Amino acid sequence: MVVDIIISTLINGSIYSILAIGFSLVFGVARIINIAHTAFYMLAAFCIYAGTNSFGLHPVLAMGAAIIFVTILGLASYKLIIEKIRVHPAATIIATIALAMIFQEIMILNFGAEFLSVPVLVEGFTVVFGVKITYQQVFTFIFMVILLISVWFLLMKTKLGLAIRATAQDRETANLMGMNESMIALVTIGISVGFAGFAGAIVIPLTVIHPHMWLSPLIIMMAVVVLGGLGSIKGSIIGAFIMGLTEAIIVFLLPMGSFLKGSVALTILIIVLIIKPEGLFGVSIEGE
Amino acid sequence: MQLEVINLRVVFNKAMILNDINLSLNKGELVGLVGPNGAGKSTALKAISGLIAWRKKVSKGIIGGDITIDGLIVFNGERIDEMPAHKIVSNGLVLCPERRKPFREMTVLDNLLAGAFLERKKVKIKENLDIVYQLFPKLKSRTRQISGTLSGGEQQMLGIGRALMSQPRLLCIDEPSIGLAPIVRAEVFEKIMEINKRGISILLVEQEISTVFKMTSRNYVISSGQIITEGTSEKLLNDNVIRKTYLGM
Amino acid sequence: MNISILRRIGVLFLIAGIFFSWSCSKAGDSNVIKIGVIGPMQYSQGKGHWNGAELAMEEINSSGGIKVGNEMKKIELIKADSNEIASITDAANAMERLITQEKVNFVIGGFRTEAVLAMQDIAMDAKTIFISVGPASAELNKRVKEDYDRYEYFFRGSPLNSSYLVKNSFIHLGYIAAVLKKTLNLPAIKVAVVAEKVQWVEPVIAAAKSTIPAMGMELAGIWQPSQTASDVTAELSAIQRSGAHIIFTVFSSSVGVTFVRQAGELKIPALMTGINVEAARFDFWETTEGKCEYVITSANYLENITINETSKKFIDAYRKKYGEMPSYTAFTHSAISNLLRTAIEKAGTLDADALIPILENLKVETSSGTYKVDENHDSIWGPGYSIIMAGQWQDGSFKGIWPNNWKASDNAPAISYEGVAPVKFPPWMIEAYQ
Amino acid sequence: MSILVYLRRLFVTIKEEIIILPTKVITILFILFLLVLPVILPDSYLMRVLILAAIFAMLTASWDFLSGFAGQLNFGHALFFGVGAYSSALFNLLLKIPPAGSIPLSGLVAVLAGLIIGFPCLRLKGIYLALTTIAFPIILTGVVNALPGITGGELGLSGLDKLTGSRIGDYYIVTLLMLGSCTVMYKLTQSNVGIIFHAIREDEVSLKVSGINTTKYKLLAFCLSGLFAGIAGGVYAHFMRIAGPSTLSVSTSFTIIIYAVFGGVCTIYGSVAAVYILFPLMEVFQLLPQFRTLFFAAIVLIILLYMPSGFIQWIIDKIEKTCSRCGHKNHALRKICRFCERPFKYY
Repeated sequence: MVVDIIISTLINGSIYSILAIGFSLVFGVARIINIAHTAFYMLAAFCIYAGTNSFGLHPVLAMGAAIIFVTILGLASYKLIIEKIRVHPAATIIATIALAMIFQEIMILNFGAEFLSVPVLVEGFTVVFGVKITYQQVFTFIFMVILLISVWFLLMKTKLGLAIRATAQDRETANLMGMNESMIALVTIGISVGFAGFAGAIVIPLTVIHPHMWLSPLIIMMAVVVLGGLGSIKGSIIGAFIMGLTEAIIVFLLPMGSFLKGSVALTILIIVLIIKPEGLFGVSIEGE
Repeated sequence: MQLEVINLRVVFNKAMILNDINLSLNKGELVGLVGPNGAGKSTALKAISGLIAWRKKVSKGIIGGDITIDGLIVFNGERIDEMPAHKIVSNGLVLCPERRKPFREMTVLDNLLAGAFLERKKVKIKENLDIVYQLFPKLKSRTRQISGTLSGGEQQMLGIGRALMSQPRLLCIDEPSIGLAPIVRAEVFEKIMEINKRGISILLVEQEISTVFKMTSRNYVISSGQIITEGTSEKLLNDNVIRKTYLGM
Repeated sequence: MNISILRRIGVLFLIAGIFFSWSCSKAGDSNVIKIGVIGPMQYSQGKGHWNGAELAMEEINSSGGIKVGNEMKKIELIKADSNEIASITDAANAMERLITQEKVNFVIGGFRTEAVLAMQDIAMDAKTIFISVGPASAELNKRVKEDYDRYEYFFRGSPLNSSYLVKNSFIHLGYIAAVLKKTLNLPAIKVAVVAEKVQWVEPVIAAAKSTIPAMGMELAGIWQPSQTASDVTAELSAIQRSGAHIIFTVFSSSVGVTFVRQAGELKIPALMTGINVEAARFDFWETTEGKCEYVITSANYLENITINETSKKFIDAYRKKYGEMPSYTAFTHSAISNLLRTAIEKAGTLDADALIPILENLKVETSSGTYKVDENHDSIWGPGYSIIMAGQWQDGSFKGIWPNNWKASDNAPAISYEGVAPVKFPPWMIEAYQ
Repeated sequence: MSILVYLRRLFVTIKEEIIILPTKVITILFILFLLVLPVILPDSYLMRVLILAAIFAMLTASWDFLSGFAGQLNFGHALFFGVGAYSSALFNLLLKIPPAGSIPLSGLVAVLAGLIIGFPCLRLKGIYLALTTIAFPIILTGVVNALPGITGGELGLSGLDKLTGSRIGDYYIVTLLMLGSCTVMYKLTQSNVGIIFHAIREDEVSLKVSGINTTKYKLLAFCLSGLFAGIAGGVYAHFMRIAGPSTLSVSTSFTIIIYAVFGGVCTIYGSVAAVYILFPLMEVFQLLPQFRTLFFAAIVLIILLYMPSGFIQWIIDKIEKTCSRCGHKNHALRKICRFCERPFKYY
């Protein structure tokens, strides 16, 4: 039981954290609440589907193509739409909602609203401490760890990372250091959307693709980010694992109530926020 | 003439913050910009360093104010009033902002490196770092400390040091003495003099007039968004009206 | 200047008024029978509604139409996208539009129960016959019993109501358990119940708690993931831990796909049976990348089983026209060409009040068996009427495995449909228990 | 005699106060249009669309009241709507209270909901508030699903009493209710309370410093907004005769915000106008159902990009201008202000 809970937490937590980091990064650097974040995740899934089914690409190739395509699309939608209105948080939220809706509708027009799927990279499963996990999940976990390490490297060891961190903390002062704030925002959006695409690519072979699949991870992802503190990457990772743990505990200890896992996770979020309004590791953005 | 500001005007919504400001600064000079609270000193610095234009870009929106900025700012013979802030930095005009604003969650070293963002040569960065450490030995001992935990004086030194890392030709310093103990203040002012002696021009905004006037070659007195007068420290101190009305001495 | 602005505004309102009055006063054409087909047209369910109805219309119109009294009337279908999965408001508006704008004689379709409840009221207000094809909730027909004078215009077309569905799938469970016990020599069978969290499932769970022990099996546990869960590996490992031989599923949405897919990937040594609406779709093999092998679910239309001539003809025609097996919402075909057509021809009129007694007493062969309604206007389940078959995914095709010598009671004759196939067990399951 | 005096006074008011301002003319004409329409064109479908438009107009205006004026960005406004719908359904079904009682009561329950979520939300600001409020209706949906015995689960509660029994009756009740409540909200925002709301939005700290209990006012905003949204929910439940989980859905919350942004945030009238434009427009777009949502989303983006203060506000700016000296409004074609005679020129 305990092993089950731990493994389930690790796998779900790593997926949530990859989604949450991207979302959090964009908020931190550019103060953009990107509701369309998981819509890019959905788009990546459809790209892989189209790639493997219509163009007959190898799944790995299709994954790569999907991530690149989604990143480009993310950059374009930032340049064309979000950058012009990002100044007001409400406007950005609404614009990104609209974007997500547009993506969803285009996918419905193209692929219909049916459930689709793509093949897994490696079929089968392995047994870890008596718990069956699919190779795809092992894969997912390993990729997530690699990605998390590379994010850490990017942020802590490179000049770009320095600029991203500086901008996330104080946009005005970062500007005074010669950091081109809008350029950094663009790069961050690219990274973030790339992550969303990556998460989509790695997760969807185990589940179903449909145009509304962006909504439920969106809610969980936002809960994770708010819980960990907006803009804090450390917070996002910890928040993701807290949420993953909560869900796993509910599934294993309260099987009849496993549908409640979303609600319970959100309730935890609200309790934390009441005690600590800026989340666990949030940067205070009151000054702006 | 290194810096020349001609008819600079800044309006927030409908409130005129700066009304036709004119000022200039020669290479190597240490010039003071003094005046009472809310006179528009900080706004002037922000306008010069491009932050107002940036803010203007950022703050219009569904429910947002309106900012108008008007006038001419020339730095080293180049117009910078329509330049984005990060370009102005690369031209050599660097602002050390009010209340220091360190990147609170980053280490001292990271803060300094952030200042050197535009410099690509590692050797040069190292050189600059040594200069800063030489100037502020305290920072060297705290390289790995998170800057949010530094004391006010150390943060101010970090702020100035970080600005120096950007290799300024003109350094604008906004109220360096604010919230500091008198001894620390004196140290900070001393360092500013030292920087000036290294050939970097300085535009200093301060309320601590008595100290500033001892350092500067010329001063501008600003009140209610207008430049009231300018001149050397002695000249201003000798003018009774100015002294009593605007300098409060 | 004021006057000119005023005048412009006046003209604008005038144009708006004219436009509205034009759009609101489409005269009904009395020479055709207008049937509204309502459903989520962007989704596969709505497509099923429409395809079935379209097929019926083509067949009837090409044969000259329906005889109403002395004249032959052709059918005209009006498509209404209810968008009910996203918005109940839209669904109700679509129903209102069908009835008051398009002035349809009959409405068929519907899918999400919450929406159908709202649509039902509108149809009843307008005294228009509404045959539901899609929702399984018994709630809809309870209303007929409670307030007959108001709700008499509502009939259940397909599927059977959820309590019959469940009853029937427990019979499937019993059959499979018996075969399993015999094949693998198991002393006792453990059953895990996995149901998505929706309201109609509540009675199923209550029933499972009492029925499964009563059937001589052990209940290993009950899990209820959310309808849109995208990861059920936690549930699956808990189920495997519980040592269940059979997983009794109750799924109507995407979680059904995810569950099957991940169970197949993990090779959980248990056989799935029960209700999994998505698993009965013709393209489920592709959707799960073949991981649905050995999954059993209730089904309305199966390739290898012939219920009756009507069903065979319908499936053939449907496959010829659309190149796929019909989904259960394609019962709109039978609703038109069997129910409405027979009733109208008998009554000789399109008048709803004259048609109701005929529909109430109608006993007619449809594509899913013999259709007859009880006093709730709910279609009757049982031997001799409609029953729900079970199909198993075997090697890429969905094969009917039940009814196979089914006796409703000890003395009743055994029922077997033509072409039924034997149940197969996953090799990893056989391995695990031998 | 006195009647004549009153008539004359009325005539003068119309001539001096109303006819000279296009927005006022449009408002009056719009209200007249709403009131007269069923008499000219008693089409039940059209009335249905307008009834629903009125309900959503109320709901959107209540969002604007809370989020636009008081600045408490609420991204889960469907909570109030759903609470209103469910509570009036429960009052009606369990306690057999007729709509005339259950709707106001549901408003009160929504006020309570406003208080319950208002308290924890007092400490949150801006984005945190927005993201937290999204969570509330989702949690309530979870509760609804967990208690199918009371709430009917995902089927909702159906079989509620009809609002009045006739479509025209429904129409007038809902329309008048909408006009009334929106007027109340508008007047409130123009009063001192409105000024305090403005101040809370702009700079809460300095308001606190000047001795105003902002907590009280923020809770007031939550409660009042909840009241009107709850009433809208109650009316919706009785009109549709069903209260289901769809009233709590994320898309309900988002749609309201989109309406409000289309009309212009912080206006109340903008929200009402936006719903009356967009809701029927979406019905017309039933002709091309597959492009409906796409079209809806595209409109939103265009509005945000090119008319950041909202479509209605954009139109008003085109037909009216405000004198910079005395602050009075004039129609756009005037050369000088009608009060202080200051010429309209570029400053």
